[in-house]
Amino acid sequence: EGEGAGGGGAPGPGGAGGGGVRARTVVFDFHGGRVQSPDLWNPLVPGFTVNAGFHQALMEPLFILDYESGETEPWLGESFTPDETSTVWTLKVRDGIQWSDGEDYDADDIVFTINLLLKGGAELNNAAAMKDWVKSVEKIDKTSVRFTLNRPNPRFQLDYFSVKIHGSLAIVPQHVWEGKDPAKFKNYEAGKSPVFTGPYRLTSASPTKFTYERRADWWGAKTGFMPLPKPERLEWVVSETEDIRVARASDHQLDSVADLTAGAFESLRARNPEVISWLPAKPYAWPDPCTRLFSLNNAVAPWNDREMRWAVNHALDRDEIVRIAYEGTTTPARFFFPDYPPMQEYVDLIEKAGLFEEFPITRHDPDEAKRIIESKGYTRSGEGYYTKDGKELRIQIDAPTDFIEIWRYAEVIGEQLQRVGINATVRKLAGGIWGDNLNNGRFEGAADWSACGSVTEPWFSMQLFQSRAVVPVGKGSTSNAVRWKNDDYSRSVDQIANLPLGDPGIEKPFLAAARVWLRDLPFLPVAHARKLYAFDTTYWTGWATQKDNYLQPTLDWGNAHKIIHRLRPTNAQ
Amino acid sequence: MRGLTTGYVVRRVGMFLFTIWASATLMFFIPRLAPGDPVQAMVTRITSQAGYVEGSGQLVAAWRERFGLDDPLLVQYLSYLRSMVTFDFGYSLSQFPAEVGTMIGRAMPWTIGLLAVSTILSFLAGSVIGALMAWRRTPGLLRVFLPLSLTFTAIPFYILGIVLIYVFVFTLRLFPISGGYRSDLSPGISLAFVNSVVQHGTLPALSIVLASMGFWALGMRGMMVTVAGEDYLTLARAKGLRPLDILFRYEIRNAILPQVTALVLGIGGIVGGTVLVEYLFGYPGMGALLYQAISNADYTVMQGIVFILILTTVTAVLLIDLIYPLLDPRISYERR
Amino acid sequence: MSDSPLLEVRSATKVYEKAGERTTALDNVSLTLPDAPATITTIAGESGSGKTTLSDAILGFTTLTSGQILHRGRDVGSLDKEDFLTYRREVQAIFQDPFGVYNPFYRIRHVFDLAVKRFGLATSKAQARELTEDALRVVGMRGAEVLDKHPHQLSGGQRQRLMMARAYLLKPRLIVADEPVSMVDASLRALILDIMLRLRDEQGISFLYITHDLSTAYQIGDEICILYQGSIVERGDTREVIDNPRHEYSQLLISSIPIPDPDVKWETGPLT
Amino acid sequence: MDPTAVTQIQEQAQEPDTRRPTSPWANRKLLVGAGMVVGVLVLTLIGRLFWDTTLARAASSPLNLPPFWLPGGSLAHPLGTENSGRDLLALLIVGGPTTLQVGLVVGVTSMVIGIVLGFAAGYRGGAVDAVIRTLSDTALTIPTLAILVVISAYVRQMDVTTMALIVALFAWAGPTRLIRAQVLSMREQGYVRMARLTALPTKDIMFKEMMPNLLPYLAASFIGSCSGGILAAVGLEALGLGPQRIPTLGMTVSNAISGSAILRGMWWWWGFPTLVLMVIFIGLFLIAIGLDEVANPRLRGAKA
Amino acid sequence: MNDETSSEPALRVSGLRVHYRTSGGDVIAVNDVDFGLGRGETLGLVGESGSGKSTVAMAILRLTSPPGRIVAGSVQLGGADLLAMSEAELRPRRWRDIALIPQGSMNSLNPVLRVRRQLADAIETHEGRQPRAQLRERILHLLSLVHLPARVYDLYPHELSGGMKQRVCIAMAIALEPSVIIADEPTSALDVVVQRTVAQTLLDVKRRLNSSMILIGHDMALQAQLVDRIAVMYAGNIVEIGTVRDVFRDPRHPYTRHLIATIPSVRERKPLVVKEMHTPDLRTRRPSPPMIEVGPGHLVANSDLGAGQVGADV
Ligand SMILES: Nc1ncnc2c1ncn2[C@@H]1O[C@H](COP(=O)(O)OP(=O)(O)OP(=O)(O)O)[C@@H](O)[C@H]1O
Ligand SMILES: Nc1ncnc2c1ncn2[C@@H]1O[C@H](COP(=O)(O)OP(=O)(O)OP(=O)(O)O)[C@@H](O)[C@H]1O
Ligand SMILES: [Mg+2]
Ligand SMILES: [Mg+2]
Ligand code: NI
Repeated sequence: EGEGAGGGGAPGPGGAGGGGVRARTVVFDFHGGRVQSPDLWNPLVPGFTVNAGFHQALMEPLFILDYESGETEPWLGESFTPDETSTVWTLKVRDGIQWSDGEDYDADDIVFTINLLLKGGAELNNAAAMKDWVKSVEKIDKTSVRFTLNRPNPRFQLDYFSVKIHGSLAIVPQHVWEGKDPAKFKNYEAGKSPVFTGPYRLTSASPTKFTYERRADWWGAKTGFMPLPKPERLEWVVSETEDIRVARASDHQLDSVADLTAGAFESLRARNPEVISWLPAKPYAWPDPCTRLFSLNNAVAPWNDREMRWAVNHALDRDEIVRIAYEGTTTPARFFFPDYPPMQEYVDLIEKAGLFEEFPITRHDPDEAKRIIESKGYTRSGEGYYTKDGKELRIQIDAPTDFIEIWRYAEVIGEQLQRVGINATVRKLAGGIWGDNLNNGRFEGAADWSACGSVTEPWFSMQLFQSRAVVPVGKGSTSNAVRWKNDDYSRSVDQIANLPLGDPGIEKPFLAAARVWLRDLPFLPVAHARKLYAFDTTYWTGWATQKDNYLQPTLDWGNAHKIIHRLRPTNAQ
Repeated sequence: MRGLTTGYVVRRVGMFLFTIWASATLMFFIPRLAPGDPVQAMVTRITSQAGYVEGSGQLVAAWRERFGLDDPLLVQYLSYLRSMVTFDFGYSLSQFPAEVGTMIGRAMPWTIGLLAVSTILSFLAGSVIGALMAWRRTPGLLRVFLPLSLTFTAIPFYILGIVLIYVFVFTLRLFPISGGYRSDLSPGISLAFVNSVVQHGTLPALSIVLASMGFWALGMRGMMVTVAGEDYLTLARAKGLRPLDILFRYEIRNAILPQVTALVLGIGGIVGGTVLVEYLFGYPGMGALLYQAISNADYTVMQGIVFILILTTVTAVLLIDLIYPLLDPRISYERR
Repeated sequence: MSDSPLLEVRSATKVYEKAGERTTALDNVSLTLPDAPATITTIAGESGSGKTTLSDAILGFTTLTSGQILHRGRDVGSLDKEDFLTYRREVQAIFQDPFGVYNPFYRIRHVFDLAVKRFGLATSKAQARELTEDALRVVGMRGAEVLDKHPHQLSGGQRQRLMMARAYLLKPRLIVADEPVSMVDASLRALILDIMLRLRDEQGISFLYITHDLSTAYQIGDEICILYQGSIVERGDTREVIDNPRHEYSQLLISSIPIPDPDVKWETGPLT
Repeated sequence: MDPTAVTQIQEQAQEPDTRRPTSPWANRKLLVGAGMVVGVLVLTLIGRLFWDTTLARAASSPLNLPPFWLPGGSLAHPLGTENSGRDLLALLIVGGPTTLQVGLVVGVTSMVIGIVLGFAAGYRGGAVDAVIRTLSDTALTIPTLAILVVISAYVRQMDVTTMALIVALFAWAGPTRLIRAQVLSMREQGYVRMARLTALPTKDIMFKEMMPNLLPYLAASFIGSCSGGILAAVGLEALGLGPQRIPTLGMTVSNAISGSAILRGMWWWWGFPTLVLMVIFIGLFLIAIGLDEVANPRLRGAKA
Repeated sequence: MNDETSSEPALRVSGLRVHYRTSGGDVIAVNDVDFGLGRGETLGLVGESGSGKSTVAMAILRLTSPPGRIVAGSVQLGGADLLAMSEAELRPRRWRDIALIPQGSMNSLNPVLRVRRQLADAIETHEGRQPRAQLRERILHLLSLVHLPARVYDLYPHELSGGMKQRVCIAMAIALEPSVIIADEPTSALDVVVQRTVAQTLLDVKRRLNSSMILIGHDMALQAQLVDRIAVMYAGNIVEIGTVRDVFRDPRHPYTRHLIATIPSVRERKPLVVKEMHTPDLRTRRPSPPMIEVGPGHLVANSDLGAGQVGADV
């Protein structure tokens, strides 16, 4: 049931503890908008919506990365070990795993899937990455697979098989997919659940709601890997607006709410005191991996001048941005790494090396900003805008219109730049156009999060800004949209690439790269991202919180399996 | 048909086809003028969830090729025309391999059901209110009350919708919050299902009706005032006709003609105009689908929906032109 | 100007076609109205015989199915701007229905002001006023009383008189008067008919007097054409025709004229 | 007989009418309506003199303050502030006129186009009609939203007028069709013939003779276009496609919605702008109704 | 219908005053008018245009609409005062007891309803639903009574000529066989042939129904043919009333005399008798002139007071 006004035999809203379907169901908020193709269950095509239950209930990952500890936990996989050069990786999966139709899940399926990606076109998810890294894949025995890479990659397991942010590479059953065109296969038959290994099966799918029922014959329970999860039924419900989400959650119609603003969360908690979040007090939220940035197009004058970029940086008041755009629910960022303990170590390295003193990135100093601008030949009369050769100093900041958080901080940046005499305007664009402009370099400034990727090690985010990713304005590239070229930086990052994770040798090239980056400041980290998840404890407890931090609380990611297995009915305690 | 000459009908139908072609062509080129690219948009969407998509450059290239987006525009245009003529809208670009036809088919009944019904309701309610505002015999109490009902129109209906949600859903808990029907029921002609559709539809319908009623009422009032002085009304009164008969068959019947045109013209606007209602109430209709398609630069879905819109609007306009002489026998399409 | 007649109707035919049904409103009607001397030509006929259609055609409000209307030898359908203005200036009208001809938005004054302005009759405001007052005086009205009224405040007869005044004001060469007296009382009718006579004699204005009231035609008409089912069935000097009708329909028409004597009733002859 | 021998049946002392007829424009509804709209305009314009309008910018004030009479409120921000630190009073002062401006630009532009094309199509007929009808039909079918998304990608900075013009670009088709239909049934009216008889130029016939009689209808349409334009603009703003730095009432309202103002009990955030919008709308409605009475002499003097 | 003493007139109008509100003050369009209409009688109501004839007609039916209003007076019909009863009481009596053929019937038909529907409306409102065939029969009969072809049944008003519309109105008026018919210039748009037919039909029907009729017009010749008594209105007053013979033979009021003198004739062409007249300003309040009886049932207004002096005919 759901929002039906007490109808349909199911207990009405607020019928806490009354047993019935509601008490055995966990209802998740799905906030990605309506799913217009609920009959598409092909995880290999990019248009497929994975987080409406697919990778939380149907498909299980091989490993799950715990952001709190930095450890990777085995799930379907038992181990994934590299050789000493990180070029040959051996995957071992558990014994006794079965697909939901009873067939065995084994090395053949994995080899089949990887080969599908290797041999098919680049249009499949992860196909490009596999083609790039994997030379060959072969079955060793029923539960072991050997990956031979083209070149060393110490992050092979982390990046593709461990739910590093959001999801991971999906292994598909060979007996179902054999002979199908992987780009066109829908993998859906009305009335039947798509075949995967998870403890739930799909029972209904509509653009606004997905329902899954627990499977008694889940392999994990049979093999003793884990008992069946307690929830008998899972639902993902689309709520179009934050108000609706809060309304539903106030009414105990949602057990988990994703991505709330602080104000909404506070009013939700006022209505429904059973609601908890990661932190009991402000900022409530869990740090999200994608640091918020203010990108300046390094290919466009005057922002191609590093001093001008620094001038802009001095005009920024990050504390004010946090206070206003985030209403105090996050912290300013001084580097583009997310706020996780493993990454914090790297930022501390920069600190210790005195680089933040040399390049005082967090210093809000409007006068310095003006001084730099004036030193570039700009003049300003009174409170007007700076001009040079009759041309106004202006910048247009693009922000995606459907992403409130982003345009809110863009607006504050706009005001701050206005204050120092830069005519900054904020333009909200439809997501597709915004992204396209960014990729093609058709922008002056943009509010974005394109340094995303590193969560336990520095290389991934840093390599995004290597010179080799730079393409001319008008050509598309999803990395280094700011079009920053610096060969010293690129060289240092390449040195990190091949070192095993956690290798002490990383420190030197890392600091070298960080120094160059800070000096050039191709884009400005603004604030750390936060994801505010709210959980209703009326029916279920066991949610991930900082106090019980067995995992990050990201229920829309593929790591949700672990949380779902942790949930307990409230009244059963 | 009365008042119609064959020549007129032939010309009118020719215009009908021409308009469809012109609109369809515009809708082919307009989205392609924007910098957005459907595949890029798709990648952007994934990036906003996953942070980063590796190898997205190749991904984009591969899909562009698959969709023929790299073909010369003319080739794309011709295949577009072909697909429109055969009503085969192809695959969604953003959710490949979902078919556009299926997506539209899923959304259409809701749009027709909710939006068309409430548009017609608001037309009727507004027209009656407008008529009563202008009618001499309207009781004094109503006279005071009627203009008040128009103040709803003065509230942007997003606010109206939210206030409705707030009052009826949060506070009074009379209606379900969102969606088109209770999802534990499967669509069909069962009592429970119909009941839940009605329950879910009431608030969105109410907000549309309240918000747009005033415009109809104003237009109607204006026409009623114009009609009010006509001699035939005096004769009707002399005939001792019942006041309501006069109101409906003589006054409203004459005053409503231009309103009907407005209604028909409005039908085309229904989908585009109510994106926000659907959004606000989580209603699974075409407006929301269109909005998603636009922001995802999903050309095929956009084209599919717009083509349907074009067809409905142009057909409605054609029909009104052909039927108008029946409604208003004075109109004749004879060449002057 | 050429010596071609002021107005010539050349085998005018008008067929209304509707839902497959054809109504021949005018059937090959020809008519010539010379520039001088000014005459009053009566078109009489039963209701629906095409009188208004003929007047519409002459005024250029309807296009003929075939035939031509010539103003000074030129087809009125294809006049250049200047000639068109002359044509409008020279051929004016008084309509059958005095109710619709006033724009309800404006005061009565509008009708006169427009005419004065459009045809450049006056050079000053005062002169315009004077002209208007003059015209009103002819129909027994005063500007102060009517000019600032709205049309709906006037009776039918008042409106008709005003139309007459407007026509007088313009002093055209020809006035097509479609039932100008059907809505006025007897005394006004005399007044209006008298105005017509005066306009003819003093101003040399010709009239195409469309009526079904033969007694008035008898009083003022010079020539008469009897229309019957779209064609002219009889024409000639008014008095001759009325005194001695030849065509069967003319006879019926004339025998139906009411006799203004309560003691001499209509003979209850066999009527349709 | 001497026609000049005039006999007057009665010669009453005929004073020229000294009682000046009360002007039809002195219509109560019209005045009240105009008063409301002008009131908003004047108040907000005067407000500029006394209130710092830069407070309408983000980050200029403390966040989320209630109006001064509520606990936590302050006279420094008498109507409270919203969640980006904008002062509500300043927002109203800046937003009121810009909102009116949107309405007027949309109303005037779409009506002017609608009237010109509608009259041309209805009165001229034939090929002109066919062309105009095809144009307007085409314009009717294109979803405004699609075009706006495209345009917004090209306009460097959307200002209020640009946005209004864009809205108007798609708002003319409706009025055109409606006016055309009216003209079609009006062109055989007696006074139109009279005007033709007076050799009035076609444009005078259309605009001086026919149009005044359509005034009630046009007024309603115009007001509809104005308020429709404001609503459309609010809708665009809700979708983030409006001007950014210049606050309008619509932008404030849509910010309130995206900022969960209702949930958070921050009624002043959406309440005040809505109130001003309502005053504007009701004012516009009253003007429309009043115009009816002005245009329709039959209604004059009849009690309200 | 009620059976009262035959001396009781079918309709009695007394003290009727109707004003129109205008921006320049009230127009007194009907100034204290009295007259009676005998059973079976035809009363002609003639007068200058603008003298208030139509206003009287409308007031009798209580159809005066703003800015006009009935200020005083009563209209006795069948023992009840039409002006005093409630709207609900009045409605069923309209058309059944008293019908109207309006002036300007050009615009009196609803443009969007077919002729048949408009006739049926009148019938069914008062007599309830009727079987289709019977109704059709009846309507066709009514149309034939006024010499309209059967095809008119299915036509819309704009497809009729002026005369046809007027006849449709007449057919409508006689549909319920009312006791009183008020005909406001019923034949002014008709050619003489049809006029005669229609007029005679009207009289015929009237006679058959034994109804009474007020025939408003300005065609004195037609009046002479049709009416029993005649009332002459001038500037809102009835200035002379009497049998048609008396009034024609011995017109007393200067205006009446003028009216009769100006009747055009087809027997001889005589000079038009023209008088330029100025109606008094109807906005000024004026006493209604006392009536003097100059013969049996022949009343004339004291011209010194009311209409003023009429000079000698020219
Ligand atoms: N617009 C039209 N469509 C179809 N038929 C028409 C139209 N106008 C006139 N007619 C027909 O043409 C014929 C002549 O009409 P017209 O108005 O010229 O008659 P008329 O002589 O002026 O009659 P009346 O004396 O009643 O005014 C009539 O039969 C009429 O029904
Ligand atoms: N709505 C109105 N407002 C002001 N005055 C009006 C109105 N209607 C009629 N009148 C005036 O009332 C007087 C009587 O008008 P009424 O229509 O009764 O005249 P009538 O005798 O029927 O004339 P006709 O023979 O021309 O039809 C006229 O002077 C007229 O100007
Ligand atoms: Mg005629
Ligand atoms: Mg009258
Ligand atoms: Ni539901």
